[in-house]
Amino acid sequence: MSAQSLPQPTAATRRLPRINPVYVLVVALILAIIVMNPAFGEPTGYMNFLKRVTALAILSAGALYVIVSGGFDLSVGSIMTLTVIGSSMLASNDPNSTYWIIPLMLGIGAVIGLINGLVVSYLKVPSLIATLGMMITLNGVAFMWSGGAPRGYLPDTFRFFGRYNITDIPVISLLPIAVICLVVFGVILWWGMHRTNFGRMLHAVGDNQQAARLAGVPVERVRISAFVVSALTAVLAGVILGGRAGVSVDIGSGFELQAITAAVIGGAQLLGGRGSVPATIAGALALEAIFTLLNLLGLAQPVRLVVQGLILIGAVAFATYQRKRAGR
Amino acid sequence: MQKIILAAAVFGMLTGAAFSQAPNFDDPAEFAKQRDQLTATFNGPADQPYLQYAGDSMADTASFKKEGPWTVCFSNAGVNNPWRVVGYTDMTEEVKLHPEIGTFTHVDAEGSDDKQIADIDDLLAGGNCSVLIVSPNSTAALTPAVEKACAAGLPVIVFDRGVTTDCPVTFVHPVGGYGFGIQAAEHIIANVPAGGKVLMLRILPGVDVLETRASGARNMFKEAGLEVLGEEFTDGDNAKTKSIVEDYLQRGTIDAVWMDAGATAVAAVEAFEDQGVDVPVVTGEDQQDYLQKWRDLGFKGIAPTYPTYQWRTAIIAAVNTLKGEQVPSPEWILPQPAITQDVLDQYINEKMPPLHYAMCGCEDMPNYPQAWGGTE
Amino acid sequence: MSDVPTIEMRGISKSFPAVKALRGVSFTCSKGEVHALCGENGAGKSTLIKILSGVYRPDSGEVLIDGQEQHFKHPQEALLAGISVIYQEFSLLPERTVAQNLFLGREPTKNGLIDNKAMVAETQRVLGLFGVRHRIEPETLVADLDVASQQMVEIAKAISLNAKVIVMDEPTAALNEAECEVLFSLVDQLRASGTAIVYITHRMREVTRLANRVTVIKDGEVTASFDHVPAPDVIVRAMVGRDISEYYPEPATASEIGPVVLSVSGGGNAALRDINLELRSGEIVGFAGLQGAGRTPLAMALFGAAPFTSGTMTLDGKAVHLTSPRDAIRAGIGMLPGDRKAQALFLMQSVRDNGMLTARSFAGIFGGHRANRFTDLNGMNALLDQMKVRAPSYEQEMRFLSGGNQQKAIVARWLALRPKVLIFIEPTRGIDVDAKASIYHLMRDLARAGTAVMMVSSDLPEILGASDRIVVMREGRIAGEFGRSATEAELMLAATGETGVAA
Amino acid sequence: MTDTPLSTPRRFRFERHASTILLVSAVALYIALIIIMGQTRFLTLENLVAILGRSITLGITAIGQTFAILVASIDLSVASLISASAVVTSVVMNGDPAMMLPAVLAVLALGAVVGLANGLVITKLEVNPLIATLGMSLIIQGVLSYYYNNFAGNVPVEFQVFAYGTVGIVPFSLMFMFVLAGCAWFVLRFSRFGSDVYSVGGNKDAARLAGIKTDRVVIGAHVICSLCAAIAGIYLASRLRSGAPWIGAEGVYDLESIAVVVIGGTVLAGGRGGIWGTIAGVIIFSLIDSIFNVAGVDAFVKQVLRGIIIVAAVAFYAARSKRPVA
Repeated sequence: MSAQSLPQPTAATRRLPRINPVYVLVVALILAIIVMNPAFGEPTGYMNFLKRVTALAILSAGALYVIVSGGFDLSVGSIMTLTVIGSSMLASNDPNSTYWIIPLMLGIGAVIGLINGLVVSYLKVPSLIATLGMMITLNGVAFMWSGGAPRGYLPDTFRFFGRYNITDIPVISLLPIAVICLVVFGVILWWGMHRTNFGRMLHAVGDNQQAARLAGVPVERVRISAFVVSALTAVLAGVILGGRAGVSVDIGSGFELQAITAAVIGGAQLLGGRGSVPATIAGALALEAIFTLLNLLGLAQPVRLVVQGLILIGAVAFATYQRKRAGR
Repeated sequence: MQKIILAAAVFGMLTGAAFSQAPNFDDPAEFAKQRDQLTATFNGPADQPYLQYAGDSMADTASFKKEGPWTVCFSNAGVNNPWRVVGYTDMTEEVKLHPEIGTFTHVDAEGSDDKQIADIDDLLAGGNCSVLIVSPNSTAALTPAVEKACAAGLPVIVFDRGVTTDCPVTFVHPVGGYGFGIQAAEHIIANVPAGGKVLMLRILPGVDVLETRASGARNMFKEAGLEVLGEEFTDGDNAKTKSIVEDYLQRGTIDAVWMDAGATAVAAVEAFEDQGVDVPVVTGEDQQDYLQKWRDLGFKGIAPTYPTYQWRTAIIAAVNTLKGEQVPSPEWILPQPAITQDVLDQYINEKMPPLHYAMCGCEDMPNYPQAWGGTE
Repeated sequence: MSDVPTIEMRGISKSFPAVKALRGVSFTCSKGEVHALCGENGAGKSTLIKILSGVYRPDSGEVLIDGQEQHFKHPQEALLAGISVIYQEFSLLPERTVAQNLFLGREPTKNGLIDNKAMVAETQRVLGLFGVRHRIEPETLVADLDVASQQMVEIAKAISLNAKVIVMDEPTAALNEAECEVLFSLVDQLRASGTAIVYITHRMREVTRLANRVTVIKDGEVTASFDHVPAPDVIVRAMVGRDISEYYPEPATASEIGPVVLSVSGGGNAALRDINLELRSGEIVGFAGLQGAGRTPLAMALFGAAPFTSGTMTLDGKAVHLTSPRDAIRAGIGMLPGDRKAQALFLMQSVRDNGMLTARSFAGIFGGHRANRFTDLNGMNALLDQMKVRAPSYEQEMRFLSGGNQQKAIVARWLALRPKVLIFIEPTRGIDVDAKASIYHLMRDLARAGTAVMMVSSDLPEILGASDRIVVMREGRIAGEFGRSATEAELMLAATGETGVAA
Repeated sequence: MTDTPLSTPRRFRFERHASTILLVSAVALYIALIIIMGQTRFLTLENLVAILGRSITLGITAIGQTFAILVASIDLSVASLISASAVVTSVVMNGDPAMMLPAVLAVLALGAVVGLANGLVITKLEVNPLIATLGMSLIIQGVLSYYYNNFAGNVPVEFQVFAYGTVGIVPFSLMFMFVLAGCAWFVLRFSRFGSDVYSVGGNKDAARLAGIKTDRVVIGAHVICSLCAAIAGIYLASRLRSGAPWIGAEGVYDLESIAVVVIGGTVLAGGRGGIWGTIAGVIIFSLIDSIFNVAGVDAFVKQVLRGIIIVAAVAFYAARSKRPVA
């Protein structure tokens, strides 16, 4: 109730720009990988790594919009699946189809995000349930559309974004198109989150929805937009992943939780109000780097799961601890 | 640090109790048997592999003879992967060929044992079934439900994965997992010099038919003196498959990739392509995308199969049972041919979807290829 | 009275990082006495009580119960020691019944199970003490009760504990005259039966009526302590600590009051009836009334958050129909909510982001966040400087600021938009005394610049000191209108409607 | 607290009856469908029992999940705990009837430890329950699949009675589920702990001020939740004759149990709802499955409909709620 119950810093312990631990983590992991496998330090090594992580990084940065606004989006994985399946159905091996398929898929993504947002904002269904329902529905739609198995190939023009490298570049020798996508969309998402009114309003809505409404923030529009951004990035992630890996019916499954994990490792606050796009991308890099490192160590899938679980809990517990220490 | 305590507790509990008997996936007798069956001659019409069978033990089904129209009930583990989709299409098309089948009731357990047991209960309670076909989600778990159905006096046909009871009329399946592993491994051994490096890619551990594929191949590689670089699990995920192959390529050369299933074979091939490395021996399965990639790039491929035509056979077995005809029993073992370079072209059909399984035995059916998603 | 006081607090100090909430406060209360604890909002009374009840732990000093030193780590320990508190903010669970709330955390059990019958019977007995048994059923959900009944349940909850010490933190805030009388006689009874009662209030009438002893706290320190009840003005001087004239700015002169900016006629909705109202530029209008009288709903209706469903509203002479806060803000109305933490603050965002938010909300959604048509970062810095917001940096997160500075930052939010009408709800709740004065001056400066200021407050001295005109509400209606020369008694009469004729 | 609206009259509390309304509509739809399709052979007692018996694993899990959600927490670790419990059950028993009791005790101990760990991480380390239990789920799954990758051990025939034994036509397991639900209802309605669960879920601060040790209540709710999941694992082992490390995940018991609880009218924000709503939710799920089976709905269409039904059912309550949603 009163001012006194708010945590306050003592001037000495609080130094403002404090480096997000996720960046330290990423650097440490990458160094560890290079020590264990010097080939990773060569362009093919780290470029392959970046190429591999692009889909998750873009997806997480988009999912962060919903997290910062105080919700969850469990439907992103199924949107990726739908994108890949839908594109393969529509393409019928015609290289020229890419130019209309990607915009069409983005349009479908926008509609899905809009529905998620409307259901959450106006039907007041908790986002966890709303997007869970959407996830189940979209997986079903993808199956229905394809009849259970992919019915077409993705043309090479479509796979360009996730698969191809520009070669013969000085210094770095090769540059995957996916990495260019990562930089471009990363910057756009960073700009939207951290350099626009929209981004500030997202933070406000996630921080205190009622106060945001009373401060004149168009809460519904902002929340809906967050779901739309998330769905659009899921489509982009789907295009890149589909490009990298080709068609399969469950291509996106599991990505929704990985995206949340990446955001959380990047220091995002679940239930809203805090989160950073660069740190989330770093979180995605860290996650993938951990997996790579575990593979190098010859540790099997079960250990990966345990490590992922411990890191997830540890990251949040650490953030809570740090915040509390800063507060008192 | 509660987590550590917990982890310790769980570890303790599990290790303390770890006197389990893992199912035996390394059975030399079965290995030898399947190796022989691969090359054996099968009974039945030569151009209809789905009617062929090994051995001559038959069951008399006169007691199940029934006048049509019948209600054929099918409890399906799921249609959650392309192999099952193709197989299920085979099955529904086969049903159309038998006018005596009045109703075909299909319940889908969506990959859950628990649900499939409930589904069978539902069918027994109200399904009015003349015959029950079960494609079990897992062997041990579905056994009680199948026994219950047998006890209710229904003729039961099981296919794909079996059950541990012999109460069903028959268990329809191709030669088996060892056979699959053998075909792929033999091809690699024949095409890679001694000491060559083989990467084994598997979908996931624990699935019986996949474990035997790996076990068969592993033994043969050891005997042939090939070096197995590693056995990695891909979860059937293209992206992960590609990453694994890329990582291994970064660390050295690969002379062959052995795969326990073909769905991600193309991703493995692409990993070589994208690194600008010549594609070595990569085994696969009878999916169109792999067959076409194999033809286009001209690497040394082979496609062992786990034929989807067994789904047709299950219906045929059910129909024969209800007609009171003889049915191969207790097992109806179907041939399991591999697609080799010599016959590659006859299995490629560019009008079919990428994950269409070429060994579907369905080309002679009226709705081919539209029903399988192909174009005229 | 026994020699050993039931509660004794010695030299209690407590600071929160930016605020020294209590400095060496000592306080005792014995069996069978009512000790009034007086002080303005934010003086530190609530903190002291929370230390007594185990919510906070003191930085230094000691708490003795019946002469035994105690170190409460959890409210439960204080409860077990016999201390029961009626908190100012309700601690009822709306989705549970009256009986369940009354016995929250200490349900009577029989054979290990909750004894519902006993619970209902005891609830009826306790409610009977108030004579409200007919009004409040033990099995009713608290959410279905009106505010006054909820307050009664809150009081009943504390009394049913049969505690040695009962602390009442402004228990009459939502009660009408008759209900107050019931409460007073109940206090008398409790005193007679030997309970030690700490009674927190700033209403002199209640002090005179009930107290045996009086202690006044100001700015976290005891400024006066009496073993008798002194004259009200003595207490008030100790509470305020300076002349009223310094504390509140000069009222508006006749020439400063301009034309009608906002008017409502026949306004009504679920919580309001027959609202006829005019707000003029340059004028501060205070809205008094009991809790639940409809002041906040009126503010919310003017602000479009809980719109009028009947009647008409005009702004600058033009009819307006506001259905959302955005409508209202676009039309030139601003509001500072009463429950700042729940309704106004973005604790994880920077001070500057908090200030910029409304301006950003009305600029292009994908526009750069540094500048918009209302203000830019420098402009906001200037406004925050002008408000004298004390923060190490405006990049500092809001949660690290004191209540007064938070409130000023929110005022800056509205100043950037230069609203025609600005509504303050409980503007000084939880704010220290110095900051209070600056808030009053700020309101006055705004009025002088032509803004129509509406102030909803439960603090009558504040209403009387800071307003040019006073509107009293009761049961969703406007019950009277007074000039600034009205007395507290007149306002109370109008607010409770018990005796006399409402103006 | 500032002014709130004037006294509100006692009104029909829609939320209290919504789960009943949903249940009745599902039953009506089922019967109507059967009659329209002329499949009246489904209208038998046996079939009713078969329907009710469809979702016993889900039901037992959801009873526990109700406790977690009522204290404003959530548990995503139930699915992997079910797998772990089933495996431990069948491995410890390993066909030996003498080991039945030790196995059950071991599994219950495992459940208690997992619940305790969940509760401690949530209350003491203040980790968001979603993350805490998701992390726990990964840890359990990892440890489990480190040791086992297939069906392991087996359950003696004597123990299969739990899943397959019947009294008349009613299976023991179905009776067990209802008894468990009855106990849960009893605890929530008549015990101090039950009352505390609602209080802590409704308003943690108020509960603390009233002297309730809120951390203990949250931990207790998680222990109950995990115990129920452990029991569900035991049941599943009995039903499947063995346990495998994937059976929890393949049944999606984590998300389905949450969906069922929410459809049953328990609010995700905590403090409101109850066991019978959850049971209604479970029955609704079983009915939907049966309706799909009767109507012969294609598996993929089924999935689409199921997703829509979950959202629609929750919207049915939530759209009227004034509370902000997350």
